[in-house]
Amino acid sequence: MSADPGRTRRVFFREAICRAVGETLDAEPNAIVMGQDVGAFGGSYKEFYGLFERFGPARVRDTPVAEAAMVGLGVGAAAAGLRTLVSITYMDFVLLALDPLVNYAAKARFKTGGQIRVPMVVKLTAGAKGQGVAHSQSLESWLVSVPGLRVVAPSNVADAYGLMRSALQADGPVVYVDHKRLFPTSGALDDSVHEVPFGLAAVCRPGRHASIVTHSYMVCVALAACDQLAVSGIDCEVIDLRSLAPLDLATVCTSVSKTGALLTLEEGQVVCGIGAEIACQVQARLGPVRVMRLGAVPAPVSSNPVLEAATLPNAARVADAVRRLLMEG
Amino acid sequence: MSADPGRTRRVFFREAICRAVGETLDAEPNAIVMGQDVGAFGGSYKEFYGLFERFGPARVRDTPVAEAAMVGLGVGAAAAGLRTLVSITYMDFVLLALDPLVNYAAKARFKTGGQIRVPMVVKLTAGAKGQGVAHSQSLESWLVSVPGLRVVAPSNVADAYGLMRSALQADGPVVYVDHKRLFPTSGALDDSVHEVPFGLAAVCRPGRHASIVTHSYMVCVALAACDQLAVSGIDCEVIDLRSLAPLDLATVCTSVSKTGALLTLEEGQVVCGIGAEIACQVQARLGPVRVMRLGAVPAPVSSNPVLEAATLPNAARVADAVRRLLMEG
Amino acid sequence: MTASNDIDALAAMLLVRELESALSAREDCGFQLLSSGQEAVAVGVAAALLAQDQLLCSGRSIAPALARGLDPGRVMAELIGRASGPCLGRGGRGHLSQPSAGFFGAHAVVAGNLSIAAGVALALQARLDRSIAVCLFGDGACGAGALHETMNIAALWQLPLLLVCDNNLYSVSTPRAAALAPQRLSDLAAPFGIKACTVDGMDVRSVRGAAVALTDHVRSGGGPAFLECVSRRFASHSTSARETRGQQELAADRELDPITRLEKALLLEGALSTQTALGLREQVRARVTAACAFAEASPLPVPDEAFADVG
Amino acid sequence: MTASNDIDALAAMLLVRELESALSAREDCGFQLLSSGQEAVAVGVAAALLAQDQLLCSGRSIAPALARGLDPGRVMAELIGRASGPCLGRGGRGHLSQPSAGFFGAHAVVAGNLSIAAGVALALQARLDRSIAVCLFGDGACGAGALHETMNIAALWQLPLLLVCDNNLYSVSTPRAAALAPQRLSDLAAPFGIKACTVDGMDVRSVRGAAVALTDHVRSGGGPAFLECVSRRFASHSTSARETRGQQELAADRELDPITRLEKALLLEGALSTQTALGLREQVRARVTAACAFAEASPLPVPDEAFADVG
Ligand SMILES: Cc1ncc(C[n+]2csc(CCOP(=O)(O)OP(=O)(O)O)c2C)c(N)n1
Ligand SMILES: Cc1ncc(C[n+]2csc(CCOP(=O)(O)OP(=O)(O)O)c2C)c(N)n1
Ligand SMILES: [Mg+2]
Ligand SMILES: [Mg+2]
Repeated sequence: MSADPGRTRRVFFREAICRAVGETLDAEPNAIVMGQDVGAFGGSYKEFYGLFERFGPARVRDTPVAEAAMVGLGVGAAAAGLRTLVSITYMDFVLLALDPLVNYAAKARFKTGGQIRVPMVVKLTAGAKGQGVAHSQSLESWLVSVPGLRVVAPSNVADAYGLMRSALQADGPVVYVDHKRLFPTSGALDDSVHEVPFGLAAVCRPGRHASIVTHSYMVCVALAACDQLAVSGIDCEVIDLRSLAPLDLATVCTSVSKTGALLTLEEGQVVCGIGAEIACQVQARLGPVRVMRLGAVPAPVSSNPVLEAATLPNAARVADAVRRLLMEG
Repeated sequence: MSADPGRTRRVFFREAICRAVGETLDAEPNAIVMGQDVGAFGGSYKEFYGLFERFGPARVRDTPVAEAAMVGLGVGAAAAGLRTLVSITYMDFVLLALDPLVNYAAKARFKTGGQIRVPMVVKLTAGAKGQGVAHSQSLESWLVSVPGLRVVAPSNVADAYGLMRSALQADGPVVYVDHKRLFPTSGALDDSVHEVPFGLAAVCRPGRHASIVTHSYMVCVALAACDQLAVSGIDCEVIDLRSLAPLDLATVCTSVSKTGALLTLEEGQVVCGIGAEIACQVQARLGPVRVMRLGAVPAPVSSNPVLEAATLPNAARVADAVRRLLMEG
Repeated sequence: MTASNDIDALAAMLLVRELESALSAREDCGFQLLSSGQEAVAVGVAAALLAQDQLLCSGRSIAPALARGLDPGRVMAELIGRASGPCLGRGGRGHLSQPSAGFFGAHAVVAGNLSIAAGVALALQARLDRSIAVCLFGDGACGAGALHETMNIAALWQLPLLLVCDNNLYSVSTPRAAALAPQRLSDLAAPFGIKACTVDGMDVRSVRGAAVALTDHVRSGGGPAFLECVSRRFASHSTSARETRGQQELAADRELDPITRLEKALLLEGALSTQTALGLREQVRARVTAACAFAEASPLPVPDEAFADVG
Repeated sequence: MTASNDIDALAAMLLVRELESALSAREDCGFQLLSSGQEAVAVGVAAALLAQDQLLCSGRSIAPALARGLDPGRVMAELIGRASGPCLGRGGRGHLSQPSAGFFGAHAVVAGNLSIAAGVALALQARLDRSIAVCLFGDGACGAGALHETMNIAALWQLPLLLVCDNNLYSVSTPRAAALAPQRLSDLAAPFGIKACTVDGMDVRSVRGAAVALTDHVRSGGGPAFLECVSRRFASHSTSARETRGQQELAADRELDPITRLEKALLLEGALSTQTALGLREQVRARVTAACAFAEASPLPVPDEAFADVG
């Protein structure tokens, strides 16, 4: 894609990521990408397609299946002067790489008295799409609780681009969470080079009766639920957090003060989840409001279509939760 | 220790653990213990002292420094018929072993349609005691959110014994969390063989004005805070959760309905923490109550005594939080 | 090895090939990881196992499951998500399992089953019935630290564990040479004093011969062993993955087809007649048709099962 | 190597020994991981490094830090938690670091620094100034999968990385033979085609000789190398850990003292006089006294620093 500011094109989610990464590799000679099948193959979702041809094997590096070392190398390289993007196909496999990420990267700047910084992005694909118990988890809440890590999770093409741009400019480790079900989506992206700053949520749909606070693919689910609810005259506001750490509490609170009702929605587990944190922070600031949390049921996510569907939030469940929330009040 | 039911002795925390493990090894010929320096050395805190001599190297196994394989072997052995206890010195290092624990053990029973069960205990030592950024973390909230894992965390000698007994009888994976600062403590333990069931919290101190809900070493901190508060006429109830998954919401709610004020206290991070979960569940059941959460500040925990102390909850901070909580109301 | 073993092997390989082609013709089962081309590895290894042994494998698990003797109908049911699968349709692709049949099962995390298999071996060692655990994994798993940790402990504890690397020369799109430094993957076993060898994974007789020798070694208390089988996968990484290899490479690979190879050899050796060969294919096709019918007649699980057996 | 190198090495080893004994006499600094007995490894390796190289190590980091030329006063300050340490007293024991001095630093997770060091090597490789990364780790780390993953990638990518295993024969209480199957730990490098050797880690000249040869290899683009140094630790695992070895073993270990050994050799060879030797010890003692004074004069960090540099 050659730039043509002002012009807007329809692009796939993967193209938005690819453009942001490509621009960074162009602008920063010391930036590199590492991951399984990110080279000639172009990434599991083609989200790195063409980068290998443009920047060569030294800067777009295929790695062995060794998530721990991939992140460890990314951390070390970033700490020693390269800007690194490490791609891990599924979020489940970051479990193999938490030692370098949490025990080293997140703490390096603090523990060295500011001598070392780790400008690294770890890109993880969360969510379920028929891939079974060890390829479907959404573990954002874990990473959000680690001091020193920033966590972002786009729900659409523009944010996929803008958040990746920001992530690749950060001076500390960033976890960039995308989602299997977002890759088939497309959306408008203008040709200007622009960042989406961290810590800024977006109001994707204004509404009066309840605030649905969510992120990543669940934004699409929330919007679909709003359509269903609108039919029965219920008008919900949808807040897309975009950045989970730092969290934009102000935007959430503005919405909840207006609607008086909060539904938190996430694809991961509810227990100790993002929703719990938001519910607590909102109430600490606003006082008691009607709150409900929705997320996966407490069970593994099977690849079985019947069971997967039974496990995860969908538009009907979200709509139902909103109705119950409003009835309670 | 030879049994003498009815008789009560004062034992150290480590002795309580050791007795429960020893009794299990005695009763179950297919039970084994694995871990670094658990053999002749008897464990980092002597919590396995004497077992190697009693049960030999095939059942009390020293392992290499390979946390991932240690847990993987523990899982496989448990799934194939042994009862295994895997000891990982510090909770920080479980980050190396989350793949077998979360991606396999927690899901095995579900994914095999009940064919495989994993009667394994993973013992982890949490908390800070001057050991620095990568040896001081309390990550219970992560494990609590994994469907299929049970998580317990004793705060005293009797529970250390009774929860270990229960853990070693469970038919699925259990994470047993002890704490560096509990090892020097001692307490009364009677000679009877008895379990502390999962999912049952304890009221350690009755009180009227506020409920402090906590676990592990923070129970001691909470009790010390209560002593300080009592001087100024504030009378707090302390709930020791003991079992974090399953959670005993009933006991917590009974207490909070009585006092009307809830302080959640944990040594780990507040964000997406145990406290957030409890606050949400309590309010979902009881409606709005005064709530405050206290935990570590959002920063790594240095080994530096000044900084470590600045990072963690202590009695003064707990007392202060209770005062603020009650003032708000 | 006798000719009857060879004919069993041929039938087993045909069964895998036939079931997989029935499977890939379906559109209702998501993507699948096929073993086509690599049948000789699972079949050759399984031929060396006894009933009390346990086989574990990677997500590429159809050949291992069938080679271990699981019922094709139930395997098919599991793969298409039906309740009569051994895992009640919950495990599905990548997580086939039936320990009662000596198939502890698949685990879809690359290298994730290695230490689990060592644990199974530890449990079997305690049994003293000379049973062993066998873990099949891909070349991709050889880049993972799990292999190192597992080999070290297995060697130290002399575990009855046979590690079998089904080296199909690729991890998704990444050629083995771009991902793994060792000359031969079986060289990885050497530092640990683990007995190892590399064989042609397209020749079921070679695989079986080596598997018999190494299982004997493991079974008799000699400690773990490592077998590398160099194979070729005929399809792309999964039924939904892009193919990256050129036509020429794929054609050359097909020349090595382990089924044709064994069949030709048996015909040449007079151990098989064209007639019998055709009959065998017919039988296998009938088994697969029956398996598909069985699977399709089986219901999907009910949604409430999403909560079952979590504890 | 010239005698002046030897005398520098002697001084460097004495500095470690002396600073550590001053440290262990204190009661205000928590437990510490001492290098006493193992000085020759860090000193011998550091002698082969250039200013632009980066050294990383395990939690047993006092000898590596001092050998790399960090100021003893600042090192002491860091170890006793004072603000004038290079990490401002926040890293402390197990996390010493000063990248500007070529000491990327310590990391207290066993094997945790291996892949980090490979990443540093990757960054250095891009620089084209022939600088290299060196990672020191214990025998304990050789059981961890991180070593395997790191060696494989380092070999594949021909990273300028020297791996140095300071094999003191124990991981806490566990004898190396009970934790690690390989005959020699340097054998672990062989499958990856990584140049490797094992030397007597109690002889600083042997260490230095091997380190020079291997750093030359790495520096000239030959890819990674692996050096095993067999050493003895004189104290227990940490200043708070129980000693598990018998008096006899400890006494035999002390016979191998790398400091006495080098000193004796130099006296014998006439490269050092008793006078100069005594003078050297005097100088070192004075440096350590000054270092302690500097450290003690430094303030503790203020509590608010608990929040600093987290982002
Ligand atoms: C830990 C982990 N990382 C990445 C993946 C994604 N993945 C699934 S199969 C596969 C290729 C594995 O290659 P190999 O081990 O050679 O097995 P093959 O597919 O060739 O049978 C990868 C990378 C995974 N399942 N697990
Ligand atoms: C991953 C991990 N597991 C366990 C520990 C606890 N631990 C600290 S030092 C040590 C011994 C390491 O032995 P070795 O690598 O030989 O180094 P040495 O202490 O002998 O210098 C252990 C097990 C740790 N720090 N990290
Ligand atoms: Mg392969
Ligand atoms: Mg050692």
